[in-house]
Amino acid sequence: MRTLPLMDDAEFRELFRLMLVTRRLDEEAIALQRQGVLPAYAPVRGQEAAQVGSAAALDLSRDFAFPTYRELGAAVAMGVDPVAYLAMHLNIWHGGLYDASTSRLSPPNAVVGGPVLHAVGWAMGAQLDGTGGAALTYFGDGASSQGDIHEAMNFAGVYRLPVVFFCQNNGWAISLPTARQVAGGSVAARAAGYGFEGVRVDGNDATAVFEATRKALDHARSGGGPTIVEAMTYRLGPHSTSDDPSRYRSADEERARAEHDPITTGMAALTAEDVADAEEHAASVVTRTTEGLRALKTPPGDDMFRFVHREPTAALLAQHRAWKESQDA
Amino acid sequence: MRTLPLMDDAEFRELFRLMLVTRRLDEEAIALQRQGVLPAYAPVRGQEAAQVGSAAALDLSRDFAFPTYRELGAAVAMGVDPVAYLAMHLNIWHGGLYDASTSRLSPPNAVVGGPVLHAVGWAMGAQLDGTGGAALTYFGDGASSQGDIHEAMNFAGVYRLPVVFFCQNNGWAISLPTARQVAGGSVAARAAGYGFEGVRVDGNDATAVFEATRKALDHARSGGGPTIVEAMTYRLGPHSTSDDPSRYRSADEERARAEHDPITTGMAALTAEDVADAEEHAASVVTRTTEGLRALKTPPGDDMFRFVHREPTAALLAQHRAWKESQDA
Amino acid sequence: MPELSLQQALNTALRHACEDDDRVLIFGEDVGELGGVFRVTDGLQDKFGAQRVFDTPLAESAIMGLSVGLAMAGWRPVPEIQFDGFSYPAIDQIVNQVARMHYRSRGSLGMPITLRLPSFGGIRAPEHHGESLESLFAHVPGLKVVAPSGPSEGYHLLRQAIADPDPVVFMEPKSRYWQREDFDPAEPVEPPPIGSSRVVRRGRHATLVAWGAMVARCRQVAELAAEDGVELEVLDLRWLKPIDADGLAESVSRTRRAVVVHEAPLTAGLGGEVSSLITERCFGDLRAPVQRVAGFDVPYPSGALEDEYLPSVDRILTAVQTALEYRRG
Amino acid sequence: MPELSLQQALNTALRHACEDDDRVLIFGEDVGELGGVFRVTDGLQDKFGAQRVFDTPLAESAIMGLSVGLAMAGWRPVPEIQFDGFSYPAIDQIVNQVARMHYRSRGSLGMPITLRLPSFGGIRAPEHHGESLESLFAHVPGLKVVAPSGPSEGYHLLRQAIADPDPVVFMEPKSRYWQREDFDPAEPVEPPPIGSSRVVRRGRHATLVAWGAMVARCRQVAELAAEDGVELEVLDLRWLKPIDADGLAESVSRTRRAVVVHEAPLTAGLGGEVSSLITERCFGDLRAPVQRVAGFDVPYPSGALEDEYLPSVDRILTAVQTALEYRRG
Ligand SMILES: Cc1ncc(C[n+]2csc(CCOP(=O)(O)OP(=O)(O)O)c2C)c(N)n1
Ligand SMILES: Cc1ncc(C[n+]2csc(CCOP(=O)(O)OP(=O)(O)O)c2C)c(N)n1
Ligand SMILES: [Mg+2]
Ligand SMILES: [Mg+2]
Repeated sequence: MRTLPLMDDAEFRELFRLMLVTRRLDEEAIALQRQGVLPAYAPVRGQEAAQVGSAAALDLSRDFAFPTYRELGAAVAMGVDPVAYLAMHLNIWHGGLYDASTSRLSPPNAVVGGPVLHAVGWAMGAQLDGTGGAALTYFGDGASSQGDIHEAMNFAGVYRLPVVFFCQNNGWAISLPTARQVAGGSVAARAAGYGFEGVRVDGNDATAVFEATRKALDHARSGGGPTIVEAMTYRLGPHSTSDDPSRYRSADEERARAEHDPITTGMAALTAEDVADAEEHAASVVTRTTEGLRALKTPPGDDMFRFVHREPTAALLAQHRAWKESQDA
Repeated sequence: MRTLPLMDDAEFRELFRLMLVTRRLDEEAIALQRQGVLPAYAPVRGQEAAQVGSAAALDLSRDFAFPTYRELGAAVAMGVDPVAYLAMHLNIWHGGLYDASTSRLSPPNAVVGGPVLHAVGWAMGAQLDGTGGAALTYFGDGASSQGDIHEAMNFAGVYRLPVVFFCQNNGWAISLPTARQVAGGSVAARAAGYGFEGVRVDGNDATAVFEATRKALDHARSGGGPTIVEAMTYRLGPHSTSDDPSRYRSADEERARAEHDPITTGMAALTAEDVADAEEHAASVVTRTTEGLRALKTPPGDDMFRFVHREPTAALLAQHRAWKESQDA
Repeated sequence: MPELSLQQALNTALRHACEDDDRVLIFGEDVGELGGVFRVTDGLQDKFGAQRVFDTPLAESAIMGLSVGLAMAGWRPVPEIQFDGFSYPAIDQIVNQVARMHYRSRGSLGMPITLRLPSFGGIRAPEHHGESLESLFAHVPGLKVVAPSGPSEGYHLLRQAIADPDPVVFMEPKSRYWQREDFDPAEPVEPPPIGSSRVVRRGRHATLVAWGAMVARCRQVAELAAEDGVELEVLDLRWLKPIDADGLAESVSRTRRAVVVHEAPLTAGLGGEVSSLITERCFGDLRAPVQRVAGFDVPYPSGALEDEYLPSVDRILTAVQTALEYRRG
Repeated sequence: MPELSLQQALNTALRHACEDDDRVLIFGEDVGELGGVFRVTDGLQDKFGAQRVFDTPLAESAIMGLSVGLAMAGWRPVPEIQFDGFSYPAIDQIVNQVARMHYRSRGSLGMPITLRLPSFGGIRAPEHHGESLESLFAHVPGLKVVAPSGPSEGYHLLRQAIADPDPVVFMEPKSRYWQREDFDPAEPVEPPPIGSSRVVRRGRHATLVAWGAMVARCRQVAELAAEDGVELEVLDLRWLKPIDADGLAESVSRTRRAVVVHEAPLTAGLGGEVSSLITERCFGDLRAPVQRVAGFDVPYPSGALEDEYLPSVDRILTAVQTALEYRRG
């Protein structure tokens, strides 16, 4: 574990601002869910340092990130419009409304484990093109049990591909604690079996996460191959707004873990002025985002047909036409 | 690596007899394939020590084994009728004709990786029943890349199940050498990442394989959990009778590896009398097997319908009836 | 008589199955302490212990592969896969192993496995949580497939599925979990044969064929049509493999017109099978081609477009009208 | 004009595709040095180097997940899965990722992936090497599916599939790999639109609809029937998604009778879809219900029973007779 960053650390100040935006957006999203604006939501509370710290290490001119369904902090750090990102939770479009290609952030992916293989493929593509770019792929402690994760790590190891496997070990996969999920107890320790490096890092320490990720990305970019970074953190909130954590974990545990809340410790490490400034910034982002979300319109049903293929088939065009006629009738 | 067994090792003599039966049956199967009796065959030449040594360590009163499509040696060591086993290669029935349940040997399984999970499930069942039995599951270096292998090992690790993961690392998965298959280079080394033991053993040394497997099975039976045993061996023949290894490996390599042929070294370690005796025994098994194979009849088409369900559906009974009528017409 | 929701009825069925047969095992992701994300397994771990009702790591292929092994060891597995869309990672084990092990082993190894699968759409859920896989499963030899439309059906069909000696995919219409019905699960009922359908409303102008949540929608359509003097018969197919071809023929030979309704995409959906079965048997009686009302050939859309995608009352009524007004050209 | 086998035609198509577009990548198990188990990729690694034509570890889910990532990085992947039955482990990536990434990303991420899949039965192969998955694939929104019936078709359809900006599943009838045909792949051909079928023999008494290896069998049936004065039209459907509903209707409105033939099991096979499409469009013209001749609802059997399982000339002739003799009851 690292000591807290020094207060004059400008880098940390920047990370903290992004973390605070994430926290306030997260709180707002939960509020919006309670108000019935968002049908459901997957809170990130507690994981802001892990997400922001890692995503901030990306070089957006050449890297690419692969999120799960709980990466608001990464999206914020990468400069993705929060409205476009949260549109997914508004049930507007499964993949959100941002442009994945220009944002360098793949659409949110709800298949646990699945996108990790995409990162490996993308990394191979980047290596073939010699772009020097690296892939950063997010997954959870729960996801680490999926076969796809193994296939991805083995593949990346054989081809020494530029990919960073970033595991947010937040203690829980819905109701299953890590101890009953991860045999051996450590995702990072799996790396040795594939012949590459695995590191554990305090996932509530944004600077530590940033540095570990940057090091892993550099290693990848310079041809050193993959790394597993396991960020030890905690999901302070429920799995989703329809989850009830009291069924499977104690309030004591939650209280104990809340003491390592990266926002609280971050605030303590900064000046009151910096914090106030960050709050002001976060509040303005929240206001803009809420307005944006409330203004978002349901996409036309046509979109359902438009994006199935790049080159639509006659059969689907006919279904689209029939649907349109039924709308007009 | 172990030194060769002493000549007065009765245990080794017994293992050698089984290995020699396997070798001679293997040769006969290839000959039968050339004569057009067997449509195709997957040779085990070179892997006799790994298969016989491991299977001989089973306690057939309570253990259970899970083969791939290349486990003739294990079947021989377990006392499965070679005719019933080889019936699979006669295209008589995919799973062979032996009774899996009473033989304690699951039907041959052609999905690389797939049966390893069955072993884990069976082991859990045995643990729940407190039988003290253990599962022994075979897979190759190629199969180690499959997601199912990871899910199986993680599961077995979490529940500390009585299962031995027995990998025959025979250097090749069809045309892919282990170096480009197994990131990190060692399947046994993966065990550490799951919190249990992994051992490498000279797969051409039957006694060493036997002892490593017996130790792992004992460990499993006594509640110690799973073990990976990686037997380093070599596929001396082609992947199957339709494969042409000269397309992907050199004759030099083959010659060099043939020097570790477990049958040759085994012969050198035994008296001429023991060898002659073993040859005689093997020859009689081969004669019996060849006669049995030649006498095997194509199963009635009815079998195609009979075994789909235990409780047949009316729809399938109707298809069966229609098929029968068309046969009579 | 107690009023039970579908979710409660299924919970009761699982409880009774565990009580009646101590070889029944219940497992899956979050089915233990949490009681399942839909609470269908609520309280079962408390009652039957963590050996018979247990959480698995997050690995669907493992869940089904484990089931095969447990069945081989003499247990009666009732696994859950948390959502329809996450059964894809387990398809290999389901198709290549669960459905074939009895066949492969020529009846030596029974596979009394009931896969519980929360299925179908209509609940504004995230991506992969609204899929309809019945056509895929019905195509697989060796599987039986059933989808209840309500609480009492759910109770009895689940008991029947678990008691059956063959693998059954039990598709639970999640949009109907909270639908309530008066019935007493304690009351003994002679279950209708596997593969029988059920006429839930009598009519004479056309037959609506549906399953799962679409049964309720078709009843609604029938009520509306009745106001216009059109009397629609509603047939709950319920068993999707084997399909009740006789029941379909009996109904349609009376009504002479049929509309089949399902949530899955049109192309290669089960509607084609139902339509073909009806046409093959009732060709001379049919006054119009069987109409199909289905999901479009697009990925299941986000909540905002769900109602556009699913067969609506209007779309079904239009199809009924087409059938009624059809004139041979 | 050169005489080419289907295997040579496909090899040539891959070579030309690599020459014409340097973003085309070819990969899979054993496709490099070995040239594929059917030699379809023979010589390509020599010609285009081990960067563009490469072997993967033995992991089908990885092969397809990798394809997604490579496509995101701007490449045009042409992966091979070695055999039909081993695509099941990759179904999750195919259905949940390959087929949906373009949709999920609202067109931001193109998926120009062509999955080459040696398919169908008839070669006396081991278990899992004779499967017909077209109905599964055709049901998946976002996929296009095609199966050539011979060398020239194979060449042109594979070029078309690779050039298409959307994912295409290319099902190669392995029993036809060695069939030869005179044609010049260098000759420019205006490819018929995606989704078009092809009448390969004209007739007026009934239409036989088939694809892959069944086209040749239907031609054989047509020749036999012609000896009795019965003139059968044979329609090679070739595109299995989208299906040429207009082409089917055009043919059957002339012949007024149809028989659809496929290797896959009957229930929920693509025959139901074809039969429904014909009936929906030609109800008034049809003189008999569309007949289906398909595999039985049993797991694909071992070689000894293969001829009992596959639609035989006799079974097809019987269905033709049923159609011809049908009288409205
Ligand atoms: C393949 C798959 N199986 C099941 C689910 C259902 N599910 C959604 S999240 C979740 C737990 C994920 O845990 P973890 O990977 O630790 O991520 P976290 O939710 O903690 O961020 C499960 C089981 C899923 N999304 N994908
Ligand atoms: C899931 C799956 N994918 C592909 C194949 C085709 N295949 C059969 S054997 C083989 C190589 C297996 O290598 P390994 O596991 O090392 O076993 P070995 O053949 O060396 O005994 C392949 C690719 C298969 N049987 N199963
Ligand atoms: Mg987690
Ligand atoms: Mg091998």
